[in-house]
Amino acid sequence: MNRAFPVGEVVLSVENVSLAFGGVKALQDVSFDVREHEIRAIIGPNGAGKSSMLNVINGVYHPQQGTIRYLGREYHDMDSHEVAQSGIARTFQSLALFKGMSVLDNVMSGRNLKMRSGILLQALRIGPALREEVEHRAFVEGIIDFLEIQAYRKTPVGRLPYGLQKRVDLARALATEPRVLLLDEPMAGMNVEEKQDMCRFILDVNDQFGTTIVLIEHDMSVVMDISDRVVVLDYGKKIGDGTPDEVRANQAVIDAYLGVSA
Amino acid sequence: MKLNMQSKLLAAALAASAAAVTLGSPAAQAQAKEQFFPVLSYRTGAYAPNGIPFANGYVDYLKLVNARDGGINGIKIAFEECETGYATDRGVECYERLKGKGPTGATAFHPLSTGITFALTDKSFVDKIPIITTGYGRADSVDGTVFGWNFPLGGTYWDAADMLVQYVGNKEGGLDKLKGKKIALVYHDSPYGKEPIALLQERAKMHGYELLLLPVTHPGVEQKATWLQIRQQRPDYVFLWGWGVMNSTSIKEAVATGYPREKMYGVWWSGAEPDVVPAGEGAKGYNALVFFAPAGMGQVHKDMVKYVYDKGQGSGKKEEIGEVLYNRGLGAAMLTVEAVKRAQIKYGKKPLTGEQVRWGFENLAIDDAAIKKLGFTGYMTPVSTTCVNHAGEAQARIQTWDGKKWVVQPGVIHADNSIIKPMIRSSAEKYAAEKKLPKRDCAKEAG
Amino acid sequence: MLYRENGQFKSTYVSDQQMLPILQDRVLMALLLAFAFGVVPFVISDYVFLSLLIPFLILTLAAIGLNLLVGYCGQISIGHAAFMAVGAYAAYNLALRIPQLNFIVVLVLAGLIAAMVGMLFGIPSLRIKGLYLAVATLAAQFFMDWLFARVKWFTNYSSSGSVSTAPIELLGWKVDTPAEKYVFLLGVLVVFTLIAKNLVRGHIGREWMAMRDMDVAAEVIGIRPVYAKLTAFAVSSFYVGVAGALWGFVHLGSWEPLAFNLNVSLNLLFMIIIGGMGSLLGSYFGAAFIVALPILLNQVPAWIGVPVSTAMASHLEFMIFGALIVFFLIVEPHGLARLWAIGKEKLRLWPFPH
Amino acid sequence: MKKHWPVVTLGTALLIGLALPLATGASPPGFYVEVLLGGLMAGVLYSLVALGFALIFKASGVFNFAQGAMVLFSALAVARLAERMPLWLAILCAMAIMVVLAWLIERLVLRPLVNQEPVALLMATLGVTYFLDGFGQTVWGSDIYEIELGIAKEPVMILERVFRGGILVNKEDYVAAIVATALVVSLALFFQKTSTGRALRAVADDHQAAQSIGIPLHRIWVIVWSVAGVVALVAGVIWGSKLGVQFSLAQVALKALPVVILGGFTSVTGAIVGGLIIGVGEKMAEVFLGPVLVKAFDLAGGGIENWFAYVLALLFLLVRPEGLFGEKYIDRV
Repeated sequence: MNRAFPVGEVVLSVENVSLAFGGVKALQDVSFDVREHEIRAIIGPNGAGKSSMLNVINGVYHPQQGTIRYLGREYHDMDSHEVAQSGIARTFQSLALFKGMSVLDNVMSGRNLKMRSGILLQALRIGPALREEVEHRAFVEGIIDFLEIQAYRKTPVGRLPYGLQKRVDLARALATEPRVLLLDEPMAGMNVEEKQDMCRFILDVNDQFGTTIVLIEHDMSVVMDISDRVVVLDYGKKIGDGTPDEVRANQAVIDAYLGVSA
Repeated sequence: MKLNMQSKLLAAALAASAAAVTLGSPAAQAQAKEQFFPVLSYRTGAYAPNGIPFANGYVDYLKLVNARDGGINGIKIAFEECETGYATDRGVECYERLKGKGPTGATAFHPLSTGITFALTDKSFVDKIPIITTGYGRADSVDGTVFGWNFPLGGTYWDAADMLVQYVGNKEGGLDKLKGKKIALVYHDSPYGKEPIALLQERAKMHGYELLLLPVTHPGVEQKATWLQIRQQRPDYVFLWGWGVMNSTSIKEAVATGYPREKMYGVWWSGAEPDVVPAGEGAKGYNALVFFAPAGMGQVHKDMVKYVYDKGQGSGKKEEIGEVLYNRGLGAAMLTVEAVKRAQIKYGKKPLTGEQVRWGFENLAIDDAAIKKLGFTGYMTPVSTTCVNHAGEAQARIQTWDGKKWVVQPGVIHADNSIIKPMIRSSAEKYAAEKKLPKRDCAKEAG
Repeated sequence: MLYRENGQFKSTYVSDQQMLPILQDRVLMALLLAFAFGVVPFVISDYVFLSLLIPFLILTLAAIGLNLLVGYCGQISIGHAAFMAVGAYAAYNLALRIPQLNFIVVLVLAGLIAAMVGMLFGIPSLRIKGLYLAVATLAAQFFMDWLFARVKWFTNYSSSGSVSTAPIELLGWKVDTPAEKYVFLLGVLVVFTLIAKNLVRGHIGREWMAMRDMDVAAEVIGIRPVYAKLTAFAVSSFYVGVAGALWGFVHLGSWEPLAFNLNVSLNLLFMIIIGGMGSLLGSYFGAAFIVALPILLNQVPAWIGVPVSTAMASHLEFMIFGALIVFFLIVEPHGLARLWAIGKEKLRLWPFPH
Repeated sequence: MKKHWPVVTLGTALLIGLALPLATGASPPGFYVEVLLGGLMAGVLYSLVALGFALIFKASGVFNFAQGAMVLFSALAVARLAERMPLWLAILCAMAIMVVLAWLIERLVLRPLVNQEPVALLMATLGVTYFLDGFGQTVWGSDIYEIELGIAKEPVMILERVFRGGILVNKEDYVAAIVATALVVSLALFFQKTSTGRALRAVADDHQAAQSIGIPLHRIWVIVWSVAGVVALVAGVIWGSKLGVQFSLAQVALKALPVVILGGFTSVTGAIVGGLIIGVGEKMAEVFLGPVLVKAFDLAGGGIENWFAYVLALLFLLVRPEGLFGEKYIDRV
């Protein structure tokens, strides 16, 4: 297949990461890497440690062992806002939108990273502060159009149906102009056409902005269709890694996972 | 239906605020020939136990004057109560609400809280309404040339502190004997409690006793540590400057830490029934200043029963008539009524403005004969004021609790003006400077 | 049919982002201001000024301050009167020790000092949330009460511990009569409301709300919790500090530490609960409500001929406050402001509800 | 890997501070012991109120600001009823009243607010506080009232041989301490041993789960609030007999807040230990540290016990947010 941004060098690699809460081992010595512009999936049954993996990557959890290497920089306990600054964005499985705010404000909040004007200027809303608001509004409108949620701009997100909220979540992440985008079960709890829409959006994002995408999903079919490479986790351990076809062929994976659904 | 309820509520709220704006225009008052007495009281909150009897006494006397004498020389007394809860901002609100009422506005205010007195003092210069503080308020306001509208009748806290020092000095056999002695001041941590400190320090310099300052935080139920310190320091005397529940607590803690009650001396606000009764037997031997004789039934009380209580008009319980704080309220009201009478001589028998009543307050001359006529014999000492001296001669006595009732000790104590006067001067000057106030020329006003 | 926005299309983002996008609202606001500045000062009695409007204006300012912290940033505080006290005493000492200072400057400086103290006590919010933070703010309350009662310097060694101030003066204008005070305060309040409005619709405001709604997600999209929370504490304390200074100088004229005790903090909290958390308009409603209710309770019964004893009235006040708090939390957590909004929605559709 | 050092440093600092007066000879040992006892007495009462907090928080996740108001209300009830009937009967009636109160609160306040975020519930209890303050004074009056437990108030000297000047104690305090301790112990047992206690703990851990395994949530809440009410009653009676029953009781009870912070919201043990620490700490601070500060900074009197507890709690929060015995929680996304 020919794509605008062919898969390139490794941008992000997870090396021997282990994470535990008290006694519970969420991740054990997991390693894998992510290449520029690719769509990378992490799959596994519930409780396999998928979400924990994302939380480690973007600094919500700090692993006891192991490091994350991103654009050559190594870190293992960077705070999530620093991670965000370095260009990694993410969406959430259980919706984590700002319920009290309108769709527009939710997406705008994704631009905070890029906003510089000081508190005094904002207080008076003059010069740079005002200009900033307008510029970023323009950018955000772009994303809103891209995700086809124009109609709901001023609606409080709380009032939107689930599927749309997922889209707003994605919009907010895109607003940070991420280099790597982490998606935590973007299609969980969606009906068929909502899922198709979401797949389309994911592919478009990857295609138009060249954003590298790491997504968690337990819906096998979807994953296999859209992702370039797949990591399989089970009980916190990596049991498979490779192209969809390789993973399908992997016996351990079949036992642990496919066997269940098949 | 829920929404419906909500909109109702909204409507209510709006109506409320609307109503709030329309009210308060004093024009709406009945314009009868009456003299309006505002009553700032607190019948709720931490200080209610002391606030209630005082308010009852004050209100009852006004009722009595109406019922017995048909008002002040025919001018009926109208009054309205306002709850301050002993809080300054509430007091100010009450003041603003009541100052304009009645045909001629408020006669005079009894803030019944030193904190409120401070706030009202500033306003008095604009509103020209006397602020009467019978035995409380700011000590320096004796100076009528600066504090044109304050009348700390009966004595200030500097007087009180001075009297106590003198009394214990004589007990020791002369003020000079106080050298090296230790006096602890256990005080309510508010302007009220802090007032006496200045004088006690002054006296300490003179006589060389050590002064121990032990503040008790509002409302004063937490005093364990305070009394542990007293137990450690073992002062020769403890002066108690408490109010409300703090007084009884102090006495209880004194019992608990075994400090002899005989060596405790309270200001006249720490010597009422609610202060000692809760401590039960333990309060026996505790002393306090008193300027009117404490309990008992004088002529005025008999009248009170006859004209007010027997007609079911009383504010409180019959058996509480004559209690210390009740009498305190009675006296406060009486002085105000007398001031109005006095002023009527100059301005005529009609409702008077606060400014006119002030003249009455500045020319009070209540001698023993007058006291007898009022039925207060044995319940107060003569009062005479001038434009310069707004307090009159401060004198009081010591009363002791014998477990059942207050027993007044013989001998009247007079505050030593040679010490207090200069302090008043300088303090008043400071205030005038701070506030950029013009000075009154009493000589000119008299002439 | 009057209240319609049909045909008011927004062609630029600027016009779409303005404070009152609907024409009618702008007109209404203009009229309201004209009335407040041009008419009220000449028709209202002094009593209403002194015991209703002036406290209302000042407390609204304080309520806005608290609302920025609690309503917008989601950090609860039950010790905000402490920062009012800081503002008041800071202003007192500035005015006392640098007499030539213009009162406006004094106000701003006092606010800044309060802001600093506020940030100091805001630091715990970086580690703790909700209830824990509430108790932490109580520490501020009691410590400040104590500090101003004890350290003599703050009260200029006044023997009674109570301080009093001269009438304020601005460039020759002596703000003395109730009407003047009202106008001055109204001016201050309008300016501060505008600033608050700008902040909450700017990106700092979005950071605060993000913190409030979902702090983890907020950090994940790059919002720095330290910055968001501390600015919230700072701005909030600044507002409250200025309000405190005004409360002391314009309303009380002389005060003691008790004037800023725990009850004041709780009242501020009630204002924003009843008025509406996260709504500037709500701060106005709440303040109006809390100021008016006790006075009404004291006077209404007398008018309608069922006199209630003063004690009863104040007990009633306690009960009604309490009941209302619970009522609002249950029925309408967004307070009067929300009810107002609902009313407006209805009006918008009137007379065709569908 | 958990960082203990801040707690340790804070703890040692406290201990040193505690030892200092003796070490420096600033106080005679006898007096020191008296202060210590005084602190413990106060502490026991704080523990009692704090216990009410902990109970309710554990079972219903509500931070009950109204605990103080409940203390006042119950004490008023006892005092006024005792004027018409024997004390024991008055206390029983008051208990009944507190149970009814608990039921009403559950019905009218908690149930409608179930699953609201904690802060909303805290504010609701603020509302309850105000209501109770007003209601209590309306029903029972706002004067000072007596609760006469018939314990001698005159103090007695003990251990004169051991310490010079002996140690002053009064019976009342001891009875108070004993009653309080008894209550505390029995409650602890109630929690650990009885089935209701276990149910309570289950509810505390997870409401939905508790309901799903058939624990009647609402009844549990009523029970807890009743228990808290009774605890408040005991505290109120003891306190009332010491200080006289009066409006300002409610304010003393505020001290329980720093106590629960120190001990950890959910922990019964925490409430007790925290109470004692605060009690001793503030009395020691007031008596020994206070005068020093006054001299050092020329303050207008001490009175540091008013904030000491809160600032201590604050410091503690910074080093150990979950309190001494509370459980830690982790955010999930």
